[in-house]
Amino acid sequence: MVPKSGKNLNIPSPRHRPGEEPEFDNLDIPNAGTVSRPDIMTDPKQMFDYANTVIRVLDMKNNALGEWDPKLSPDDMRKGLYDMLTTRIYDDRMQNMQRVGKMSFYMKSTGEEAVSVAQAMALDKKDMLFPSYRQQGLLISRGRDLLDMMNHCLSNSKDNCKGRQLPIMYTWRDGNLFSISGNLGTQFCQAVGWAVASAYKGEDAIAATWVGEGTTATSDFHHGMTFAAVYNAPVLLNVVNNQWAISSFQGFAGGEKATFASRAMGYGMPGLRVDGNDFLAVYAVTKWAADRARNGGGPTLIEHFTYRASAHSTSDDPSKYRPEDEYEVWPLGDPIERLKNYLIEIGEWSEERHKAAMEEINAMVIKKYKEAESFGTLNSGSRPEISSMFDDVFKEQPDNLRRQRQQLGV
Amino acid sequence: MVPKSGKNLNIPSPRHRPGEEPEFDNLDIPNAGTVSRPDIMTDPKQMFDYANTVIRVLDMKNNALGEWDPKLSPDDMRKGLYDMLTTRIYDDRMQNMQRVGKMSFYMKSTGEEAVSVAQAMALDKKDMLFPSYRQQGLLISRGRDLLDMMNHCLSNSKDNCKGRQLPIMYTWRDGNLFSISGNLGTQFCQAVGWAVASAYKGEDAIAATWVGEGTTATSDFHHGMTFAAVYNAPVLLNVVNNQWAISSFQGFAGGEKATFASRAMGYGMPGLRVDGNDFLAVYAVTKWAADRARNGGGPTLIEHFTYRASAHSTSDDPSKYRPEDEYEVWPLGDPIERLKNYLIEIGEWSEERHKAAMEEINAMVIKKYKEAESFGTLNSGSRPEISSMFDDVFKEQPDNLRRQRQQLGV
Amino acid sequence: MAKMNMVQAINSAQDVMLERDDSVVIFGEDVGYFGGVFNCTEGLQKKYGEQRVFDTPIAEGGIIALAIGMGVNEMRPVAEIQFSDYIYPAFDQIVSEASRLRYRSGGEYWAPITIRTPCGGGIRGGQTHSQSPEGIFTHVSGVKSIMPSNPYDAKGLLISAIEDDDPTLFFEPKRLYNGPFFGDPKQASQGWDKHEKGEVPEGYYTVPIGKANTVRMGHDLTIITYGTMVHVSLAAAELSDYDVEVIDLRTLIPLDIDHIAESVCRTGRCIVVHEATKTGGFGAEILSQIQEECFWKLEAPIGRVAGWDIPYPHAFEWEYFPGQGRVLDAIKKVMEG
Amino acid sequence: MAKMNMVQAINSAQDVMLERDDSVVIFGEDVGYFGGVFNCTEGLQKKYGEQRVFDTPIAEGGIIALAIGMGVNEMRPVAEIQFSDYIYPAFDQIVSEASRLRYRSGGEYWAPITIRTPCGGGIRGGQTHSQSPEGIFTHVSGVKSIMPSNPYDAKGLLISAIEDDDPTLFFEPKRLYNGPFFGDPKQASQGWDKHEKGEVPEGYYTVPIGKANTVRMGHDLTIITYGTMVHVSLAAAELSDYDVEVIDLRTLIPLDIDHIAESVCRTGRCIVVHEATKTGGFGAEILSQIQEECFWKLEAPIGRVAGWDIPYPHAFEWEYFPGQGRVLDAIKKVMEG
Ligand SMILES: Cc1ncc(C[n+]2csc(CCOP(=O)(O)OP(=O)(O)O)c2C)c(N)n1
Ligand SMILES: Cc1ncc(C[n+]2csc(CCOP(=O)(O)OP(=O)(O)O)c2C)c(N)n1
Ligand SMILES: [Mg+2]
Ligand SMILES: [Mg+2]
Repeated sequence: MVPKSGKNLNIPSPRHRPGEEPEFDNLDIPNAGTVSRPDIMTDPKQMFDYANTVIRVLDMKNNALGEWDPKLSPDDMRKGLYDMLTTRIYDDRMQNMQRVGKMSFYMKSTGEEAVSVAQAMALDKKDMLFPSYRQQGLLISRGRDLLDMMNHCLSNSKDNCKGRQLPIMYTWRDGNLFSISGNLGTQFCQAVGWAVASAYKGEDAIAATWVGEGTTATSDFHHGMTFAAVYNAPVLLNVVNNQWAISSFQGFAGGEKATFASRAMGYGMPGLRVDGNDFLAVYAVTKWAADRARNGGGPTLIEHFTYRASAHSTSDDPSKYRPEDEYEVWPLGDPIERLKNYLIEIGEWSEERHKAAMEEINAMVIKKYKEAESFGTLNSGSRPEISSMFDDVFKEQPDNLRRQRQQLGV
Repeated sequence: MVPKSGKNLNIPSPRHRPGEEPEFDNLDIPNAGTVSRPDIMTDPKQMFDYANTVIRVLDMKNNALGEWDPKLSPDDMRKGLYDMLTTRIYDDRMQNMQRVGKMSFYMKSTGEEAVSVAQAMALDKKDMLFPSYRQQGLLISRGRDLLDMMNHCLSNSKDNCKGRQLPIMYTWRDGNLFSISGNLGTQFCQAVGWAVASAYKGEDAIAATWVGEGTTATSDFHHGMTFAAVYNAPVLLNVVNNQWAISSFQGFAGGEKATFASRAMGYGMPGLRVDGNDFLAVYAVTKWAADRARNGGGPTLIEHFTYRASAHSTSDDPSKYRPEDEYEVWPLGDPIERLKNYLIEIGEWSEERHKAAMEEINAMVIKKYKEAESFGTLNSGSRPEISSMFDDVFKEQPDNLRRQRQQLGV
Repeated sequence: MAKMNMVQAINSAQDVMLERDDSVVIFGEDVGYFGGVFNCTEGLQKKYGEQRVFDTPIAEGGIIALAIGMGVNEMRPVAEIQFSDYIYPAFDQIVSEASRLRYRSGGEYWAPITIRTPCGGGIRGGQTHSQSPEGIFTHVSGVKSIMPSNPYDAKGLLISAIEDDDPTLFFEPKRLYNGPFFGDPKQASQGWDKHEKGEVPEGYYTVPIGKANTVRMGHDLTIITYGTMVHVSLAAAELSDYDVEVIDLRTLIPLDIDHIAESVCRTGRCIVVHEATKTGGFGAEILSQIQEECFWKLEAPIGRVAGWDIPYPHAFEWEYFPGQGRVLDAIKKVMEG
Repeated sequence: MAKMNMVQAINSAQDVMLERDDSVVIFGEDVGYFGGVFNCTEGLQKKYGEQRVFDTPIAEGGIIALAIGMGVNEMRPVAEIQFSDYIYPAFDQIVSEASRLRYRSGGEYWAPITIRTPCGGGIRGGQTHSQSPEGIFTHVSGVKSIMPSNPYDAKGLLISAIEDDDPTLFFEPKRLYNGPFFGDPKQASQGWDKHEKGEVPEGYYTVPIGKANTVRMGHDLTIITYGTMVHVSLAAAELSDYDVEVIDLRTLIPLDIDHIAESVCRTGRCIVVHEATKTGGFGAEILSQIQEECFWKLEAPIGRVAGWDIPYPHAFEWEYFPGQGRVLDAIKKVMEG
C-alpha cells in the first residue's frame, strides 16, 4: 500500500553536510547601519520589517554605523570585550577539564558571547534573568566569581547547588539569575510570571529570558509569548538562533519558512532580529526593548542571529552532521574579533593590550580553577555532605526522607 | 510590601459586561467584496494583509461581491442553507432534550453553522476532519444520519461510542471524522500527523482541523502550526473566533493584540481571516486553502470571525458575564439569515420554501429523536452492554480487566 | 461559625488569604469576573480587583509557569486548573519545575504555589470531567498532595496550602461541593448544612498538612480513604456487621503513615479505598507501606477498592464508581476470607 | 545470530520493521541524519531515506500528536523521546489521547504507535537525564509499558511493540546500552558480547509483550525486577547466602501476575526492586498484587528496594542508585526479619 519512500513529504535539509563545501552566499543580510531605529513605543503592527531584516551596527570593516549605534563609552566597550574574552577562556578551560575527567559534562557558548555579555550590560542588575544553559556570559558580566561557577561545575563541597545539578546549570540568587533547567524552554513563561509580579508590585525591574531557536518549538515558547502579550508583561523574550539544535539545523524549528523574530507579529508584540555577533547591535536592541518594557510598552521578542561555533556539548561530535569548518565561513564573523577590531580602529585598544588581557584572564582562570579543585571535583576530594541529598526536596524534611536518610546511614 | 491591587498589571477586559449596552461600532470590518483573492500558490510573506482584514462576499444588502465569490450553483447554496438549518434545529432540539433530563450535557453551535457546513462542502469526502466539539455541521453536511448522532448523545444502546463519551463528542470513521476529544486542542497537531501520512503515501486527501480562539493558547495549537510548517503538511488549520471561551472574551487568548490569523505569519504560512457568518466567503477561503494544500502548497491558517450566539454549553449561563443581547448587535449578522436572504434576492428561494424547509426538518428531527429514544436515553431504556465498558481499553482484553469484569459480575 | 458548603469554604479560604496577604493572587480559566465554573472564586474579583483575581489563556502549562515565576518574585499564587482532567498539559511544569526547583537550586529558589483543581466523578462528566489523577503526582518527589472531604477541612487545608512554601496540589472532589455523597446517586442528596463539618469559622484558621484524621472508630477493620470515598466508606461502615474504623487521609503526600499504622496494627485488617483506577493508584502505595509496617499484625490480605482500570465511562458511571456495595463486599472478604 | 549490544539490537529491530513494513516510519529529535544521541537509529535514514527516518521540532507533545495522526492514517510510527525525562511535555497526548482513543471512539480509531525512550541513571546525567518515569504511566489505562534488560529481549519486544495495535511505551535503560551493569561503577564494565543475551538473530523475531521471564531459579526468595536492576539483582543473588529466584518482568503493563504469583507463593518471600523513586512507584503495585495473590503464603513482609524519594542527584548518583548492597540488605532483612 505505502510506497517505499514518502512521495510528497517535505523534510527540511540543511545547506551542507560533512564533506560538502560550506557557503552562506545567498543569506539575506543587509549592510550595517541600514536599518532604522523606531521609537520605543512604536505600534508592533508597524514593525514587521524589523523582524525580517538583521539589525547591525558594526560592519566588517570596523565601523559602527547607523541609528542603532548605542554610542557606548570606550570603558563600557572594553568591559564588554573583557567579559566576552573571559567567557571564552573560561569555556575553553572548563571543556578541557571535562575532557580530562574532572567534570561529567560541559557546554560552551563559543561564538555567542556577545548575546549574553551585551545583554547583561544593557539590563539593570535588578532585572531578573531566566537563561538557558548557553548564557554563561550573563554571570560573568554581572560579576559572579568564576570560582563559584567552577565549584558548581565540579559539584564540589562549595557548589551552591549542593552537587545536585549537571555542570553549567547555574543558580545565582544574589545575582538575580534563576536556576537553569535541563528541560528546554521551561523558563520562558516563568520569566513572564516574574515580570507580571513585578508589574503587579509596581516595581521597575523587568525580566529577560533566553531559548535556543530549536526550543521555539516547545509549548513553553508559545505560552511565554501568549501570556506576555495578554498581560503586557515587562519582559524580554530572546531567541538565540545559533543555527543548530544538537544535530538539527534551524529548519526543523521552522526557520526556513519565516524568521523566528517574526513569530512576534502574531502575538502583537515587536520582533527584532539582530546580528548576534555584533556586540553593539545586541546592546542597542536590548536597551530598546528594556526601555520599552520599563515604559509600559510590554514584551519584545529578540532573535539573535548567530552561529554555534562549538559542539553542542561535550557529549556531541558536530563533524558527524555539519562541515567542520562551517563556522569559518559564517558571514557575521566572530563577536570578540569584531568588537576588538572596532576598539582598535577607534584607537581605544591594541593588539598588545588584547594579548595582555588574554594572558591576565588565562592566568586568573587557571588560578581560580586550582582553587576550585581544592574543594573537590566530581571524582576526588571533598563533596557536599552526603546527607544533604535528602534536603530541599521540601522546605522541611518529611518523615519518609528522614527514614531513607537513616537507612542510608548518613 | 505588595500594594492592595496590582499597579501596572494589565488585565484585558471585554467591551461590555451584563447591564451595559452592547455595541461593536468601531470594529474594523471592511466592506464585502473589497479584499482581493491571491493566487493559491502565493508566497505567505506577501499575504500579511489577508490576516488583518476580513474576507467577505455577502454584504448586508444581500449581494455577493468581489473576487472571493465562489459562484456556487443555487443547488449547492440550497444544500448549504438546508444543512445549516438542520444543524440549528437539531441543536435546539437536543438542547431542549438535555433540559428535560434526557442527556447529561449539550453544546450548540448556533451562529457558527456556516463555518462547519460551508467547510464540509468545500472539502472532499476523502479529506479527514479533526473537529472540536462545536462543528456538528460537518457531520450533517457529510450526511451522517441524525439518528446516529442522537444515539450517541443519548449514550444509548446504539451509540457507536458505546456510551463512553459525553454527548457531542462524536466519532464517525466512515465519514472520515475523527473522535472528538474533551481535552481542548489535542486534535490540532494530530491532524497534521494525518496530513503528513497522506503526503508520505502520495495520496491526494488532506486534513482539516478546528479549534476555538480560546484554544489557540494551548500547546497543541503551537505544535500543529510548527509541525505543519516544517513538513509543509497538506492541512487546513481553522480557528473559530467566536469571541468567547466560556466566560473569557478573546482578549484572554491575545485577540486584542493581533488577529488570530496573523499567527500564521510567524510560521511562514498564509493566514486568512474570513467573515465566519458568510457562507460564501467561508466556502471560498476553504476552497482556496484546500486547493493550495492539494497543490503542494502546504498548510493554511484560517480565522473564522464569528460570534457564539448561545451559551457555551448547557452547564453555562452567559448572562452572568456578557449582555444577553450582545449577539443581536453583532455586526456580521446571522449566517442562515444571510444566505437565505441572498438566495431569495437572486430568486432561488422564498420565505415560503424556507418555512416549508424548516417544518420538514423539524418534523424529521422530531421523528428521528423519537426513534433514538426507543434505543434508550441516559436514564431509561436500553444502554450498551455493561460488560462492554471493559472493552477497547486495549485491542485484546488483558487479564486484569477480565478479572475486574468478573468481579462486577457482568 | 457559619454554614458553608465546600464551594463556599474554598471561596472563603481564598477570601481570607487575599485579605491577609497582598502577595496572594488567584488566576485560572474563568476564575475572574465569572467566578469559576464551580463558583469557587465567585465575588473575589469584585472584592479585590482584576489584578488580584483574573482569567488566563487556556494553557495549563502556561498557568503553572506563570505561577512559578510569580512565586519566585515573592508572591503566593493560587492557580486553578478547571478540571483535574486538564492538568496534564501542565505536567512538565509541575513535575520538572515546581517540584524540583528548591532541590536543584540548592535551596535558593522555590515555588510557593497552590494548584487547586476539581477532581472525581459522579457528576455525569464523562471521561474528561471525572478523573482522579492524584496517583500520578504522588509518585513525584517535591510536591504535596491534598484532598479534603468536607468544608471545614477544605478551608483549613487550603489556607495551609497557600501559606506553605512548597508547591501543593489541592484536589477538590467536585461531587462533594454541595454535600456529602454516600455513593448512591438515587438517594436524595443532602447538603452540608446538616453535617457537622459544614460548620466553618468565617475567619482564618488552618488544618495541618500531613495529618490524617480518624473519622470513625472501630475494632475490626480499618478503612483508609480520602475525598469522596470517605463518605461512601462511612456509609458502608454503618451498613456493615463489623466494627469498622475509617481514616480520612486528607493529605496524601506527605503520608501520615504513623497514624495509619497505629490503626491497622490494632485492627489487624484493612481496606484501602479510592475512586481512581486501581492499578498503580495511590492505594498501592498505602497498601505497601501498611504491609511494611504492620505485616506481623495482619490477619488477612489488605483489600483494595478502586475504580476499574478503564477511563470513566459516561453511561456506566455508577458501574465504574466504587460504591457502598463494593466496599461492603471488600469488608466481607477481608473479615471472612 | 550476531553479537549485538542493546543499541544495535534496537537499531536492528527498527531496521527489520522498516524493511518489512512501509507503513513504519521513525522520527524524533536528532534521529535522522545524526542517528540519535545514543545511535539507536544510526544508518537508518541513509538506508531508508529522509521520508522514513527524520528529525522533528523539539516539542515532545507535537511528536506524539504527529504519531497519533499518522497512526490514524494507517501508519505505524515509532517516535523517540530523546530522554524519558523529557516525556512530560507529551504527557497529555500520551495519556488523554493515545491511551484513550480506542476506548472513547468505541473502537473506531486507535493509535498503533511505539514510543521509544531511554531511561534510568548511572551515566552521570544528573536529575534530568536519569529518571525512570515508568511508574507514572503504569497508572494509566490504555498504554502498555515495556522495559527490556538485554539485547535479545530488546529487539524481540521492540518488534512486538511496533506490530502492536495499541500504544506502547518502550523504556530503554540507557545504562545497559553497552553492556550489563551490576551496580558497581568501579567494576570494569563488560560488553554484551560475552553475555548470552548478546546473541541476537539478525532477522525478524518477536518476544511477546506481557510475559515475565525467570532469569534465575531459587527456593528461598523471589526478586521481582526489570531493566537495569535485573543485573544488579542477579549480582546480589550470586553474592547472597540464600537461594534467590529472579524474575525479569520485561513488560510492566499488562503485568504477568500469574508468573509472579506462582514464584512468590512457592518461595514465600519476595523483594521488589526498581531504580525509580520508591513512593508511588510501580513496585507498590507489584507488591500490592502479590499481597493480594500470595498473602497466606508470605513468610515475611515483601521488601522494596528503590531509588530514594528525591531527584536523581548528580554528585550522589551512587548513593541514590539502589546497588547490590541495598539489595543484599533487603534479602537479609526479608530472610532474617
Ligand atoms: C524538553 C526537552 N527536550 C529535549 C531535550 C534534549 N536537548 C537538549 S539541548 C537540545 C537542543 C536545543 O537546541 P536549541 O534550542 O537551538 O539551543 P542551543 O543548544 O542551540 O543553544 C535538545 C534537543 C531537552 N533538554 N529538553
Ligand atoms: C485542556 C483543557 N482545558 C480546559 C478545558 C475546559 N474548557 C472547555 S471548553 C473551554 C473554552 C474553549 O473556548 P474556545 O476555544 O474559544 O472554543 P468555543 O467553546 O468558543 O467554541 C474550556 C476552557 C478543556 N476542555 N480542556
Ligand atoms: Mg540552537
Ligand atoms: Mg471561542
